[in-house]
Amino acid sequence: MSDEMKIGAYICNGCGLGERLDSGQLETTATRDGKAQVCQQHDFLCSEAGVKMIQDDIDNEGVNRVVIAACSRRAKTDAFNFENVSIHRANLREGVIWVRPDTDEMTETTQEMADDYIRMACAEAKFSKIPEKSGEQGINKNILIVGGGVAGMNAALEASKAGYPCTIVEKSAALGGATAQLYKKIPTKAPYADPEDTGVDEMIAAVEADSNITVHLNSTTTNISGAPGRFAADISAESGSTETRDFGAIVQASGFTPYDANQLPEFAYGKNKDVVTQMELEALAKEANGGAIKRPSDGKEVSSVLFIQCAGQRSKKEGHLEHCSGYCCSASIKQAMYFKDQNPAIDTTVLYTDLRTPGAGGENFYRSGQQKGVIFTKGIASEVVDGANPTVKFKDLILDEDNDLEVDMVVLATGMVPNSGQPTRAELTDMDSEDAEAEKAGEEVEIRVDVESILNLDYRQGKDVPHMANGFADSHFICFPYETQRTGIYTAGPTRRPMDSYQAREDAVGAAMRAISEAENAGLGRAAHPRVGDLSFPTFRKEGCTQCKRCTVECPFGAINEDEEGYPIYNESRCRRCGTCMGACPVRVISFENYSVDTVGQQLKNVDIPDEFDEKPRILVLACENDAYPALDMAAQNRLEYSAFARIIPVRCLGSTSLSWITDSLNSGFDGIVLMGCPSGDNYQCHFVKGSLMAQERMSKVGDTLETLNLEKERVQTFEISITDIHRVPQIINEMAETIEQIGMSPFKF
Amino acid sequence: MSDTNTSMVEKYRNNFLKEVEANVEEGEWVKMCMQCGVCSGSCPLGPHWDHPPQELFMMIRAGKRDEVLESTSMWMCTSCYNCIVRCPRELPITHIMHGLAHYATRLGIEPKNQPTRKFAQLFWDNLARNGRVNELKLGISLYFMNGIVEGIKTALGMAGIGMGMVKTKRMNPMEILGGHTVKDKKGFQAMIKKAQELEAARVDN
Amino acid sequence: MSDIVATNQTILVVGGGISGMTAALEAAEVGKQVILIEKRPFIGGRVSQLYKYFPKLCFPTCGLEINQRRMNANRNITVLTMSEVTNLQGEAGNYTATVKISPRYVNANCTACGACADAVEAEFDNEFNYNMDKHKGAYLPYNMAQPQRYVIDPRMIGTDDAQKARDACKFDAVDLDMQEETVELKAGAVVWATGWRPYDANKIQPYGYDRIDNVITSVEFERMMDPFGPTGGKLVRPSDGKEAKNVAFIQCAGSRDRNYLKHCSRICCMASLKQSTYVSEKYGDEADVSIYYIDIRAIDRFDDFHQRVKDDPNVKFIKSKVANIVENKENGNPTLNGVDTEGYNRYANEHDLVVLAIGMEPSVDKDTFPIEIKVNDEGFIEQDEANGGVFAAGCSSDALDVNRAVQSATASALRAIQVVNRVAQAEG
Amino acid sequence: MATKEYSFYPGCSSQEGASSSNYLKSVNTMCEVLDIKLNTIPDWNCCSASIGYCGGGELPRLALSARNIALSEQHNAGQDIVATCAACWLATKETQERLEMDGDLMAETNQALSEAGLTLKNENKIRHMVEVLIEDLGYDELGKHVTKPLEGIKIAGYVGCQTNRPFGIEGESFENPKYLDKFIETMGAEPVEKYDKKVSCCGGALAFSEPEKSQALIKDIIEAAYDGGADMIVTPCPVCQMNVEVYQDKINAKYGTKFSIPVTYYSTLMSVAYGKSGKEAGLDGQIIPAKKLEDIAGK
Repeated sequence: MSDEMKIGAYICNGCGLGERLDSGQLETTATRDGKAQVCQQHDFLCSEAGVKMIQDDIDNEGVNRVVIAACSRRAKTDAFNFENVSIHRANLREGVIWVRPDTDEMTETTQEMADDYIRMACAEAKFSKIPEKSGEQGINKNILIVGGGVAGMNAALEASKAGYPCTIVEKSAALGGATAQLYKKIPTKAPYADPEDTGVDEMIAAVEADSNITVHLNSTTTNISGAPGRFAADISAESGSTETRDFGAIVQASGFTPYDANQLPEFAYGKNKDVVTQMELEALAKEANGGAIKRPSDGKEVSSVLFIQCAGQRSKKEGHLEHCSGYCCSASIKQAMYFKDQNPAIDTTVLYTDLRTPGAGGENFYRSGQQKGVIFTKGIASEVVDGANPTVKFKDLILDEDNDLEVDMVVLATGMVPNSGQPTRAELTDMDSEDAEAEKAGEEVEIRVDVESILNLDYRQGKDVPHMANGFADSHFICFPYETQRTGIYTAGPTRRPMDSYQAREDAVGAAMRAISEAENAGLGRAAHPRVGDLSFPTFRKEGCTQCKRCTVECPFGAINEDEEGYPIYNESRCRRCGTCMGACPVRVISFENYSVDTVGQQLKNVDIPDEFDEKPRILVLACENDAYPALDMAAQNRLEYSAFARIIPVRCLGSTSLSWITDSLNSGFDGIVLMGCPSGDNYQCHFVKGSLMAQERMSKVGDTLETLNLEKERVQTFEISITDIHRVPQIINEMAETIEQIGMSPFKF
Repeated sequence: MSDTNTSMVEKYRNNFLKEVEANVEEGEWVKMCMQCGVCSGSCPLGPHWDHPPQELFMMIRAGKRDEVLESTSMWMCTSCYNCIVRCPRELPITHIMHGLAHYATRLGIEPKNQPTRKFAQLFWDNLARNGRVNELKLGISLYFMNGIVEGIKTALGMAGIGMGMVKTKRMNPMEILGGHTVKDKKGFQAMIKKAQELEAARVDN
Repeated sequence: MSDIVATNQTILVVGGGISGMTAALEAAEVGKQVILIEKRPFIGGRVSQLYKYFPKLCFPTCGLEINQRRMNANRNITVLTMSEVTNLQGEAGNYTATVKISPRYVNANCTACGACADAVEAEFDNEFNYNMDKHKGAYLPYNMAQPQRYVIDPRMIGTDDAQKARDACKFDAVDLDMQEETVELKAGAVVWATGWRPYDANKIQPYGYDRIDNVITSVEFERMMDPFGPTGGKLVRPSDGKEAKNVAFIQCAGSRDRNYLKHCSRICCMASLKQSTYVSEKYGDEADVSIYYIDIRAIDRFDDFHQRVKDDPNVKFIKSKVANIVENKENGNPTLNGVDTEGYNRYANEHDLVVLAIGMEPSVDKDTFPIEIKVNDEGFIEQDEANGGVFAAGCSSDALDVNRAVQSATASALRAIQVVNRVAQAEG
Repeated sequence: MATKEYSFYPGCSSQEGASSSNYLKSVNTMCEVLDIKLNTIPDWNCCSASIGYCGGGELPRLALSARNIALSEQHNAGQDIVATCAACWLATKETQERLEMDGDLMAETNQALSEAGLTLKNENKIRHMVEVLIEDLGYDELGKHVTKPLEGIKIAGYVGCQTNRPFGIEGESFENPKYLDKFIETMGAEPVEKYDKKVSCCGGALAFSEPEKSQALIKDIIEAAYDGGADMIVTPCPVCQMNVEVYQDKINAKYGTKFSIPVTYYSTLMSVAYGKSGKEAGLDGQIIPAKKLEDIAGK
């Protein structure tokens, strides 16, 4: 791309812009203040003719910075979509005429708004470069899969079918994981009436037969460094040998550990041999292999069995699991059928509080269980009394009475504990531990926790993927269930969410898809979700860097490592391009080619600040482009008005807000500043997980700045905005305008 | 306690559900109930049930044999079929109620003084005799089912209605002398007898 | 439309809801050519009609904004709205789809300035709000509708209003002569993501949805919370606009019932738990919510949310399938009759408003699939070799919540990619 | 239309001098007008209604209806069996279904039948008179014969239980069937809108054994009719007709109400609308006279 910058400004007169605004004036502003070398008007800029006019200038006039003075950057993107140039939108429609009344006395302020947006767009253009891929990594189609259970195996098989070579690293001596320990599995096909073969042997055979799949048994990943497109994993065998392999992306299918039933003494587990867990019953069923199931204590053929659902689950009790493992109801029905199918005379009772068999298959399977004579009792077990035969004491919730039942065997439906590795440093700081204290103090601490790491990531922020509630590997959970906080690493199966064998298989297919996608895109230097395709990436001016580590600590994605001197290493393909590091940097050395302290800083500096006595305050609004900015657009769509004194600048994430923007704007005479980010906290809505949270923390310190300038603290306010706050956003701006009216104009106008 | 009853207790020990499945009309449906309670809520005589259908089903599963069979509940059934059409599991609840009542009767442990039980028995005897119901005889025997004194009271109480019916020719006093029957009484009764034998046979083995 | 390029390396995605969008994006973002067919005038599907998601209580349009931006930025995706697949033939690696495209009467010139809507008088039932209100004859389906382009309601064609709409447009975007067209598209693989529809509440006769004003469905309740919805975001009851503070939720309305839908629709329990928070959101401590249920199916991590709602003193849980609803003719209150089966307690409870947690049924009727495909009794597509290169995504495969639908869609994208990659290899 | 023939099962209560003999009367009149020929099943027996269960077990009860069906097959070969009494229809139809689904039951039943020298093929349709009117003739046909439209009469269509559940009339809902209202309209009268006791139970056979309980139900049924502004109630079921009509005095005595609302059969209604005399319409069978109908019939 030629370094010689040429700005072309194109002013649209459609959608009422022509009627409401003095386009001649706008043109002057663009060329005089905005330094646009080329400037043209059009009555219908997004039309074929309008677009062609621009394309011609790009082709013939060498325009490479295109300023579109028309509608919002969210509108007409299909039309204003030019290659090899940077595009900058001055939002005159949603940003100006749609939010201002069409009256004569308002024309002046409305025009001022429009002029400013043109200056701002030109300023942004002036300070942006056209991003190009760095070539830090090429395409590496190899997928690393950690865990050789059905999820891991299926991820490998499906990725391989699409032409991507896979390497499975399995800790144990054999493939198959938990499913291999099952006698049968919950049915997966209509009519969902009987247990099905697990099919695990066929799967293992398929994996072994697939030349595209390499399997490492008795092995773990002892170190994973690098980034998507160039991961380097040390695969170490028990024997001691270690080999290092390169991968494009990673699927983590490390499964679960059955809940330790020894924590349930009330159910006589460990005391009475005939009280077993579901997993242990699977072993007995396998042994019986269709014959009569014999109980552990005396090998007597079981003639009556009771299943206690939610054993140690759905409970806040110390040592219990708070979550529901989801699959246990169906698993108990399946296991009751082990008995019924062999001998219908065997009494099988399932003691439950809510029978959870959702979906089409689930309800059919429940009915099938009843059909086969499994008895379902809504009740809560309080105790299992030890004895020749265990006796279950329970409250029957339907008959509303205490009851007990002596049976040959009791099965505890205990839940799943995810194998999700070690907590991250960030998680540690939320915990009360020595490490936490040290971590807060910013010391170098080796994380000492009794959990073994699974991935052993060589990441500044920790060795494993961050966790969500109940220790499951993090994900956005609803819209983007596979997105973890570690780019290029996707979790599948029970490590992500409790699920049965079949769901885990299916889950793995999606994870494989994401891994493939990331391997491909990283190779092309493209960002992953949510800024898919963005080629820009952060760089820093080493001479300016003070090695303060704020960026490495605050990056929501653990993208940044440190070299031995403590300088940041960015690992571009781990980066999601949110700019939180840029906002974190106290010395402003971090920038993206098309998004930097200047691209925004120069915009606000180019806002025309009227003299104090003109009584025309200026309000700077920094709005998250993902939620707040769309909300502002939609307010405009509905013609909700807000103050003509507001100047809105979209930011990638409020987390990218540099304190310098605040101080600069205050110094240059802005009267108020409104920051709009996404809701934070457990139910955070920030697409960059904690960008908005970081911003809030930083802004809490702005108070000092204001004091030194002795300005009122009301002049800077931060708000959590959802995309649906369409009525609220104009209100917030107007309230700031009123506040300024009360406390008066800023004295800093020169 | 009748012999059948003792032998049944013997035969099924504590497994009342199996007993019901084997011996009660539509009894094999009991296990399909998911305790939603829509039947209990749908019954027009609901408030008068000690144990509504869904609870009876749970009690059967819980082996509460005597409580169920001696209960007056199923005798509250008016055969309105609300429960059947609303049951999400399509249990023929009305028939199961009838079946339980009948089974209790056969075992001789039904609530002896339950009025509907008496009426139902009278009704059956009445039709079984002649093949057709003789409303007058049925009515009269009904009034006197609780003994002479009660009977006269009831009869007097109902007299008004009786007269109305007679006036409108919807009740014929002469029927007391015989009234409607089927012609082939012999064949009819033989048929009933056979049916009863066959059914008894089912239970006994 | 003849300019649509489709080969047997193209992936055809049928349905533009969250599942279809996800599948399309996943495939397109690894460089595959995708054609997305959507029946409605906009993409986004059912989630665009939801107020909040469980369990985070965040807003569906938030994720939708990202997905729509991804779609707009991606040149590998062609979106055909107001289109339906009427026929599909062939086998994996070589399908031909017949697609019927209904006229929108608005072309690409549209700038969404809204002049046409201002010009017309005519109003029509608003499908987006389940016909609880009306939209203009020229309309944008909802604030974030993509493509951001107005629609002329076909019912307005031939009227003066239609002319007014055309005359009002400065950009010749309104084209009243637009005709329905049918195109044939090649495809190597098909992702079937036609989603679900709410079960017809009229069929649940004991609950009198067709007879009692203040008995509504959960999807309608969802629309009431939208500030731009039929009630302007007010939680009021249809009969008299009275604030609905005492609200009953009836679970399994149409689900788990041999008279209606045999299956469990999975989402309804969580939906009602979520909607119970709406009542608190509006009326705080005056909220008085009753949830009538058979089993609360808040599986896996959702159970945390269930516990949280359970801890709310203003929410009661009654284990009971409500027997029937009758209207109190004096005050319009629906009275629920039934038995709480936990210890046999008979009730006749009056509420301001009753919300039927309506079941989820597949949008496409069992026997009307345009191609031979394995469908179960419930009408959901089973995973089966016999389906060849057609892969179900989201709620066409089972009753799923959003995150499971997205998971399923992501998987289906990979399966489709496997097919077109095989084709590519074969063709060298 | 050509004459329609059916094998007719009148049932005990329709017999001469029995509680719904007036029903039979009006049915015969109605059928005459509509050119429907009813061939009574010779020597039919009681169906045991739904109250025979105490003495009679499953099989004996099935045998009862089986005998009627067998006799019909023998004497009215090929004809649909039509009943006017809800209980008769229900018991017979149920029997037919159960025997159709359960081969063993069928075998046992035939064993029992053979004692009466009968065998059952179980191939005929079992129908309610109302079905015949709606499905075989249709509302238009029913309307054609109206000579004296029942103008100015508001009528509560009380469907009751067993004509409606579990089988009901094709296309009608269990909770809110509309056919009676349509009959009423077709006859030129006005149906009560939203009559929400339409399908409530009157206590059926329990009217005898549990009078207090059933009369409480009947009270609600009548009250709702009055609330709807009804001049009279019309029903397709003899048990409903009897229960709702004859206990009004007792209910008045107990609850201090002033009920006196006539309860007639749809067939009575139609016979009058078809211009027949009160006697032919069975109006003389009313314990609470249906004045408005009598007036029209008298004109």
